[in-house]
Parts: sequence; C-alpha cells; structure tokens
Amino acid sequence: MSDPVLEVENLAKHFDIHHLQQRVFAFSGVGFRLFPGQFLLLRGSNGVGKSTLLRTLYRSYVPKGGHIWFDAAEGRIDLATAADVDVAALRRRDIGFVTQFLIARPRVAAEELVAEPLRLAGWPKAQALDEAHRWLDEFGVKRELWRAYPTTFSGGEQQKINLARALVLPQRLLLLDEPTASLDAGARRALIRRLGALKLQGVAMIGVFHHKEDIAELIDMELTLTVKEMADVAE
Amino acid sequence: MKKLSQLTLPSQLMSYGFLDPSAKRELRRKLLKAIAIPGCQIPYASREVPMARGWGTGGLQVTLTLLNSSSVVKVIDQGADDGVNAASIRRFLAKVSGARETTDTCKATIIQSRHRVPEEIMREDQILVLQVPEPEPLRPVEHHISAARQMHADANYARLWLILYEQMVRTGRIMQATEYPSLVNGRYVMSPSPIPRWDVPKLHMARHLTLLSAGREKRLYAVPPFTRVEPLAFSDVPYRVEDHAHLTCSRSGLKGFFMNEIPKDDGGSHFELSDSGFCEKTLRRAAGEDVSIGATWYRNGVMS
Amino acid sequence: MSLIEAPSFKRDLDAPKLNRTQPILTMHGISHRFGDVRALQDVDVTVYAGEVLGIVGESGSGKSTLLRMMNLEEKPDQGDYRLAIPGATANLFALDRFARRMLRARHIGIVYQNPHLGLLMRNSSSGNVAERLLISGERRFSALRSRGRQALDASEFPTERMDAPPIELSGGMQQRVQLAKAIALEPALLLLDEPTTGLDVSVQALVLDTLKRLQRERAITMVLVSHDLGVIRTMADRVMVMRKGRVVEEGLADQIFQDPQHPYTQSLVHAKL
Amino acid sequence: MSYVAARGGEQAIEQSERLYRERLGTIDATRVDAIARSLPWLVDRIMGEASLYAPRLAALALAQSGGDLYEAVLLLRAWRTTQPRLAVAEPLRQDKLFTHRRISAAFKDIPGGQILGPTLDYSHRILRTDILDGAGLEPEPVEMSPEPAPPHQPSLASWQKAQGLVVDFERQDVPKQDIPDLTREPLLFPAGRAHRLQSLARADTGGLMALGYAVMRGYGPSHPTVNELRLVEADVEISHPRGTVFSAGRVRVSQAEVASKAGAETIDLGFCATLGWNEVKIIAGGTLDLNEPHATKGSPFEEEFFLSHTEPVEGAGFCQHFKLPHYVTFQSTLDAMRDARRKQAEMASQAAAEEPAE
Amino acid sequence: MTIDCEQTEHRRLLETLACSEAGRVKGFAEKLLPELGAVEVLKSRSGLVMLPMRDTVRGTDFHLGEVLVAEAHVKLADAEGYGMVVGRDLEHAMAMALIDAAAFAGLARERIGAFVEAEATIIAETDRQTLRAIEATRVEMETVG
Repeated sequence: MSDPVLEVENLAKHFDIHHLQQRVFAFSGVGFRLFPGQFLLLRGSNGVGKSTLLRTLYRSYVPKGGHIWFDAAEGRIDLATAADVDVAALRRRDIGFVTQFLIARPRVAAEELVAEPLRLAGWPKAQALDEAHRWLDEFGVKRELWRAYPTTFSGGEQQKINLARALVLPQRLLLLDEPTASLDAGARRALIRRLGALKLQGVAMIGVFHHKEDIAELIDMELTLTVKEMADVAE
Repeated sequence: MKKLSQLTLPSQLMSYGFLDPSAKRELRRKLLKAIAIPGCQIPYASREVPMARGWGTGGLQVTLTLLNSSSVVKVIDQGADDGVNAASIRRFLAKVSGARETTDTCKATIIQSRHRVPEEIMREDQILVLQVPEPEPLRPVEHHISAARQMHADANYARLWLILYEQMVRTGRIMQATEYPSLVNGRYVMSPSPIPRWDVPKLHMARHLTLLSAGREKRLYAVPPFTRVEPLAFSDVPYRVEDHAHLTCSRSGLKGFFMNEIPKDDGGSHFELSDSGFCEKTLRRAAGEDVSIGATWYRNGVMS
Repeated sequence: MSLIEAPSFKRDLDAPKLNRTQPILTMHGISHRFGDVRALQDVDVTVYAGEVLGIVGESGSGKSTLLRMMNLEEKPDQGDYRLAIPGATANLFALDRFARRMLRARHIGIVYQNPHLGLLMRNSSSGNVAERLLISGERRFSALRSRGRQALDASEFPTERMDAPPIELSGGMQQRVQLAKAIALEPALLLLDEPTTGLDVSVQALVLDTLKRLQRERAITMVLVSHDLGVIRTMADRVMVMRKGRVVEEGLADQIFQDPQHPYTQSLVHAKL
Repeated sequence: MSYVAARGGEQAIEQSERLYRERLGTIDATRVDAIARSLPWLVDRIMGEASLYAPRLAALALAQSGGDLYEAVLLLRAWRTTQPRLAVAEPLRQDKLFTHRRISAAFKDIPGGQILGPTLDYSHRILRTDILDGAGLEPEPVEMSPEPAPPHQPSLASWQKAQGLVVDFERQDVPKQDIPDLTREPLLFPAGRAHRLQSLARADTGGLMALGYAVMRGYGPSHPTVNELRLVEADVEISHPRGTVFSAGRVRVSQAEVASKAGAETIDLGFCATLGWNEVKIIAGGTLDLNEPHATKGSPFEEEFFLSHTEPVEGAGFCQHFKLPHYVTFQSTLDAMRDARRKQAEMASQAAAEEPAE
Repeated sequence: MTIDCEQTEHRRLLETLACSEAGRVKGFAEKLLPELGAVEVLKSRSGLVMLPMRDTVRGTDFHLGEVLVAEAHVKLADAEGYGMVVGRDLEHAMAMALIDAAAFAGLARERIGAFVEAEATIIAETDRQTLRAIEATRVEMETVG
C-alpha cells in the first residue's frame, strides 16, 4: 500500500477566550491515518466537535497539540505547524473544504465561479467553461442561471454552485462539512456520484454527514468523538 | 598749500562694463559651471542693473560679463534690431564697454536676443545670449522651486510629457508654442526661452555657444557647441515647427523663414521676415550694395 | 493572575517552507519613531508571490506608515527591505533617492484612500495612467493610448470616459483610475491603502470585486491595509494584526476571523461580528 | 543702419523719456533736499526696500522718478550695484540701539516702560484743508521731560527667555564675513533664517502687508500680538585699520517681534527688521516669519511663496515686462491654434460624411 | 591695559569726528593741514558697508542692507590716518583721516584734544535733548510696583 495522505497524531484543540479568562476544551488525543481513496466518516452527537476537528485539520482553527502529517508533492509536511503560506498553497491545489455555504461575490457569474479553480490550475478559458457547464448541469443548475450572479440565488441553488466549484477539480484531500444538508434529492444523488468518482481517482475524504445512509457505500472508516474523551477510530 | 577738496578724489561713477568685478567673477564661475553641465540651471546672485527686471537683466548681466572693447554686439528683440528695448540695450552695452554695435548676425561676436535665434547660421566664434523670463520648464507642473530642483535631479520629466499628452488628447496636436521644453545632452530638460518652435532645431548640435540667463529668477544655463538639444516629442508624433515655410516676406520677397503677421486694414494680413537684420541685408543687396549674407539654417523652409 | 496567558506571537518565518512558496517582499526589523512616538517596533513582514496580505489595526497602529515604507515613500530609522525583482537584491532603504524612485515607479503600484494623493485631478484619467507609462520610458503616443485604455479596462473603468478628468468622476471611478495607474506597468507589488474607505457600500463591493478579479487573473501580489475587517476578510489570504506599532498576530485570514489567538485580535474580531 | 533709423525705435524711446521728464520739471538739489526733509517716512520706506541707507540718494531717486516708488527702488538698487563694498559692520544688537520708540502690546507695562516716541497712532486724522487756503501748520514744540530717557532699553524677549515663556534657542556664532548674503548668492529654498530675514528686510512694504494681513485675518494659523516694536537709531560700527571699532554714524532701523497667542507651553515669536522707520512692514513681516513653521504646503504663507513674491524689483519688473512686444510668442501660438482648428473642422466634416444618409 | 585705554580714547576720537557736524570737522582739518607735511592719499572713495543685525528670536545674524559711506585713508611721513562717515561726504571722511593721522603722529595733541572734547560735549547735549523729548512720550502706567 502507498503512503498515507494524512496521518494525524495525538491532535488536540481548545479555545482560550481571553476576556472571559476561560478555556474551552474541544478534543485531544485524536489520531488516525488516511490513505488515498479512503473515506473517513466523523461521528458523534451534536456539539461534540466534529466540525471543529475538520476546521482544525484545515487550519482554520489553530491546533493546540499533536501533528497533522500531510503527504504533499514536496514531501511530508505537518499542517499543525506549517507556515501559513504553505497551508494556503496546499489549500489551492491539494486540500478542499466543502461546506453548504457559498461565499458569493457580486458580479461574478455562476459559470465563472465554477470554472475558477480550473483556470487557476491553468486550464484554457473555453475548456474550463465547458467543464464548469458540465458540472452545473450535473448538479441540476438550470442553464439560464449559468451566466447569472449567484448573489441573488436561493440557498439551495447557491449550495449546488458551491459544490460544483468545490468538486470540479480532483484534490488529494477533501474535507466535507455536511455538504448535503438542505440539498434536493437530485443534487444529492449527483454529489454522491461525484464523491464516488473522486474516491476512485484516489481522493481521500473526511466528512461529517447528517444522513449517514447517503454515503454508506463510500465509508471506509468511522471516527467517533465523545465529549471530553479521547476519540476512537473504528475500522 | 593743499585744500581738503584737492585731496579727495572724484567719485568713480561705475566699473568698466557696469558690473563690479566681484559680480563678474561670480558670473564667470557660474557660466563655466553651466557649460560643464549642459542644460542644468545654475543659480546666481543676479545683480540689479539699470533696467527693470524682466526686460533682459539676465541676458544683460551675461553679456556685460563677456563684453570687451573689441566685441561687436548685436541685440535683437522678437527678431528685430530696431525694437525699442533692443535698441536701448544695445546702446547701453556699447556705452559701458566700448564695444561696437552691429545689426549684422555675421559680423557680431556676441548676440543678445529676446525670443529669436537669427536665421543665418552662427559660427564657433560667436556667442548667443538668450534672455529668459522663466527658466524653469517644470513651473507649469510644479510651483515650488525646491521640488522642481529635486525633479531635475531625478530626471523626473513625466509631468512635462503629460502636458504634451493632454494637448494631443484635447486638440489632436501639440499646442506648446514657444518655450518648447527640450532635452539637453540627454540629461536636463530646459526651457529654450520663448523662442518659437522654428528656432529650437537651430540649437541642436550648433557650432556656437548659447547662454541662457534669467535675471529675475536668478538662473543661468547653457547649450555648449555641438550639444544635442531635443524637443520633447512622442516617437510617433513628429516635432513640428510653425507652418511658415510657404509664407513670403512682403518686403524682401524671401520665402521659407519665420514671419511676423501684420494685420491689414482690409481684414487680411501680410507677412514680414521676423529677423530684421536678415531682411535689411537682403533689401540692401537687392538695391545693389555689396552685402554678404550668411548661409541659413532653413533652406526653402526645410531645416538643413 | 491570568488563568490563561496571551500567546506570545510566534512568527512562522522559521518554519520549513515548501519550495513552491517564493517571497516577493521581505521586511525585517523595521523600527521607526515620529518624535517621541514609536510608530513601528521591530516589525517583520513577508509577502509571498500571488497572495493578498491584509494588514488590520486601528488608526495609529502603524499600518499606513508601514505601507508608505513598502512604497519607498518613507525610510524607517532601522530595518531592511528587499523585493524579489531583478536588479534589486540590496536593502532598498539603502538605495539612493533616484534608484528608489525608479524602483517604485516600475515595480510598485499603490492605491490611496484619498484619490488626491494618487491622481492629478484635473488631468485626463487616461493621462494619469499615461504618466506612469511615461516614467517607465514609453514615448509612443499611440502606445500610451492603447496601454492606458487596457489598464483602465482591466480596472473596469468605462473606457469611453477615459479622457474625463478624475475631478468630474465619482469616488468609485476615481479609485478605478488609481488602480489602472497602479497596474499599468504590471507591478510586482500592489499596495492598497484603505482603497474603499469612504465609498458607498455598494460601490465598495464593486471595487473590491475588481481587485479580486485582477488578483485572480493576473496573480498580482497585494498588500491591503484597512481598518475594515469586512474588506480584509473579503480580500486577504493572510492577515497581519497591528497594534501600537507592533505585529500582535499573523495568520490565515479564516483563522484570524474564526480562531483569533491574541486577546487584542479577539476583541477586534468580536467587536466587529 | 538707415532702415533702423527709418523705423524710429530709438527716436521714440528718446522722446518718450523726454515727455516723462517734461512733467517733472527741473530737478535740482533744492528739490531733493525738500523731499528729504518733508517726506522722511517715504524716504525710509524706499531705503528699506532698496536695502540701501542713503537718505539723500533716496530723495534723489524719488525726485528723478517723480515718486514712482518701484522706479525709485530700482534706481537705488541699480546704483548700489556700481558701488564697492568696503566693509561689514558689527552686527546690531538690541541692547545697544539708541531707542526712539518702543512699545509692547503683550504687556501693560514692561521693564524699561512703554515709550511712544514719534507717532501719529493716536492722532485724529483730519485733513487740514485750511493749509491750502493759506494757513501754516507750524509744529508745536515737544514739552521736554526734565530728565532724558535712557538711550538703551532692556530686551523684552530676553526677559521672556529668562522666565521660560519663550524658547531660548541656542545661538550659532557666525563670523560677520560669513553671514549669508542675498546680494552675493542666490536665494534657494528652504532658505536659511539669515536669508529669510534679509529678504524680508528688503521686501516690498505693500506686498508684505497684503500677505501678512491675510494671515492676520485668519488664512494663517497664528494671530500676532506685537511683543515689542522699536524705532531706533543704530550705530554703524566698523573697524579702523589699527583695529579700533568705532561708529561711523547712525542709521534709522525698525525692528519688531510678534508673538503668537496660540502657543501651548511657550510663546512663539516672529521677527522682522528693516532699514528706515516702517512699522507696517515689520509687523507684517514678523507675522509671516511667525507663521511660516506652521504653513501648509502650497499656501501663500510658505517661505518660498512670500519671499518669492514680495521682492519689489522683481515683481514690479515682471509686471512691466508684459508691455514689451510678444509677437513672436503670439505668432507661434496663433500657428498652433489655427492648425488645431483646422484639424477639428476636418474631423467634424469627416464625421458628417460618415453618417449614414437617411 | 594701556592698549585698552588707548583704544577707548581712539574710539572716542573717531566716533566724535564721524558724528560731528561735517563743516566744523572740515574747518578744523583745513587748519591742521599745513602742519602735516606731505600727505599721500591711499583711499578716497564712497562705497557701501553691509549692516548685519542680530535677530532677537533665534539670535541669527542677518543683513539688513547696505549703508552708503565715504572713506578716506591717508599717509603722512610717519603716520597713517583713516576716516569713514555715513553718507557721501568725501571731504568729511578726508578731514577725519587727517585728524586721525595727526593724532597718531602726536601732532597738535592739545588742540585736537580740545576740539574732540568740545565736539563730544555738543554731541552729548544733542542726544540729551533728543532723549528728553523721547522721555516726554513715556506712558506712565498705574501699576503696583
């Protein structure tokens, strides 16, 4: 078997709220390995810190202990301590984060938003737009909306565009934070199909899903977080 | 027996050439500096002379410094030797120095001029002194002398080019008439004094020395012989002199030189050579006199 | 006694870097005083190719002074400044005025909050851009026109109005002219000093959007100074938080806003949200 | 040369000057003396602006120019150029000035007292038309005080410095031969203080008043109060070849300090002095000196602006020079203008031609 | 000490001659002239003296302007004399230089002494009258002293 994409050791997170002189514990002692094409499902009751863990792995939150070894093209790098600029660089190409929320920008058309990651990866404009159209279509965004500005779209439509954008380009690691919430059935099916395909292409994934049944056939591992306890990994 | 009145010496009215030796010494030093750094404005402690500021006191101080009794001096104002100011300056110069007066460009050793370069080509042994009202080409874009000096030091002339750009945008041509900013020796932009565009090319790689002096603003600068003088011009919009090549002088019949337009009572106008000394010589030759006329910078309206 | 201590800010200058990250700008040990006031104290800045570094802080934090130094308008009492551009390996503060001016003209663009600082208000808009090109030695009128038009177009300025003077334009349009002037020479570094402060919110969004687009399409490295967290959040990849002349925290933009570490940053972020 | 004579330039010059002089009539020493005696304040003003102390020559200049002040100043300045400089006198110091008038508006009373000296400040300005009808205006004699005033007065600024009210700047000693001199070196900006004060001393009274008045009215940051104003006679002290320093005579000098009321912890002072007695000039000049450090860039109260534009010979000369013929410049402008018009007309007709027919 | 004393006296001589009424100084010099022997005139000219002043705010020395003066420098057999007066009266300066030379040569010591004393008294009296008139313009303030 090849090297793990991600190797997490003894990861810990808490929050210090200075003006209250308060420390809020999130988790500690989290560890697991994730190989290419593997799918890890995060489990646990509401508020237990599943999203917190995803954001810590993504470095939106600052880890307070442990290591997050990522197998980058240049070699293994510990995301827990890596320079911000490197994390930013990895995010552009290797690590994706998918939420249900779109950060829309005024006067940027849907198709442009979706094509953007491809453009950044060096695709010619026409090809990038073609590919963007394919995925907008796949997620069920009506053709007449492709050139419109998503700032004015409904939440559901925005979410589809967000997914198309996040998944249009295969990355090495995908972090999925409840991407199916409030998605209609058709789009949800399209998402699962896309995740399956990415998995076959070797994309490793870590997800928090409200409805586990949606993605049952993709799951390789589950990690259950419990309040103020060490998390376990179950194969 | 002596009396007190016999002991006291008659008071001397003024120094030779009017300026006292310390003033001349300063001017000579500053002139040398100006020649050494072509186009660079050299400040000097401009003296008061018996003429109002703005009437050629800068040119006068330079000429007074250079004159000696063997000099032959020509003074022109707007091209004319007989202009009231030119005549008055020429008379003064001759009086205080003993120099000879002339209106003939070829015979002069030193020519002080307000706003024209003669049409006849000047030689290595001649000096042209141009009177300058406003020596600072950057003044339209920078009022502060101190800031403008810094811009010269930085060779920061973008704002001058911008003036030309704006004129092109607004009117489709460069409107700068006289005082056309020109780059000297590839380094300093100078104002060539308010000579018409017609005259600027005459300074380029000229054989004669040109000294420019502003008495009121206390700056002098120089174009040494064989020095590049390039009017600022876009590479794709050629520098244009006044459209005078086809005009004919109503007095001399000459064509292809810079002309004065004289309005006529009937609403039209006729033209006369602006260089009055040149015109006079042409007329005298036509009248049968033996007059030698020098080669001219322009031939048939084309710069040679 | 504090239950928990404020973290001492640890710079990541020493962390091993991936070989794909190239710094464009490096400032080291910048300290400066205005009379008795310590304007900057031992500030280090690194800006990497293609990123947007946001600098936040209240007025008097030293952020604008720092930006002026990046633009070589001002020299600090102490410190070292390098830009990764050809022919500029030395400490830029040690260069003479002329060299600094040429470097600034050629490689650094800036957009000021106050358009009067960046523009000749009575010249044409295209002339303002042309000035930049003229400094770099462009002497073809046709090229001044076409390159000016391109830069204005890239800044989403309506090119049919390219010869209108900025004084006749709205605040948003004036900022676009400044932007066009700043990017006309494809600078290695674009400095933005509160570029949208004072504009209507809707106009502000449009200008930011243009900046984003430029950043995406041309991968221009930007340093953005603002006291407006919303602007920083929209634009920046990384954020530096300044207070009283010091850098108190530096991090990824989402981290600064979602998990600020320093008490000052926390109060700043919470005050805003 | 015949053509030159034919066009009559020199002839015209000659006759125009004659025409001017005709109106002035015969000028002789009597007239010059009458001017010197009857117009001492005007003579003083001219001497200050010419920066040449020579009352009889100033009166002569006024006579010769028929009272055109700028002409008179120019005459004196130009004459000055022809004279050798024989020496530099010892610098005048306030505590050695023979004081005729000395007032302060900043304090009710000051050490040494308020001495009005010769002034019309408190007189009623009534035009005495009866003089035209034959009456004479015989001056009434001063009722002398039994005791003389002290010839020298203490310096108010020194007292203020000792009190810590005014900053006591450290003085730099400059050998008198090395004092910067505008008549021998150009005025550059930023000017040194010595250049600034010399330039103010030579400045045009009206020009300084206009700019100083603008500051006082609120265009400048600081409003002045006269701290101390003096009209004095000063000894011109020079060195005998054997080294003895002696006074070669006295000259009239005015000097003023103006104080800013706006100072936070200390009082700012501005300074101006000039040859001759001329109070408006030194109050206005002192106000400009006071305001300069706080002047905004590009304002008329910046040194470069007010010094450049209050030089009487330069300003007047430049105004005058616009009477000179400018037809070459004008011709060149005309050429560009006609061409631009032609171009625009062509463009317009082209546009009209390209418009599709209905 | 002697030098200082001499200088004070010399100064008094020069100032008195420079500031006295020109006619009397000239008259006195004319009378002295036959006793002086050969007189060589080194300088007799008008010219300018630059007058600096010390600003009371920052103590900067600057130039107020120039003062027209007349200057004379003479040489007798064994003494030089110098005169300078404000104005353009060359004869006044010459008279002063001659008296200065005579005094230095030790000629007519008593007459010169008497002349200078008399003139100094006149000058002092004139100043006194001027200052009495000035004192009359003093404003009497009712302030608690």
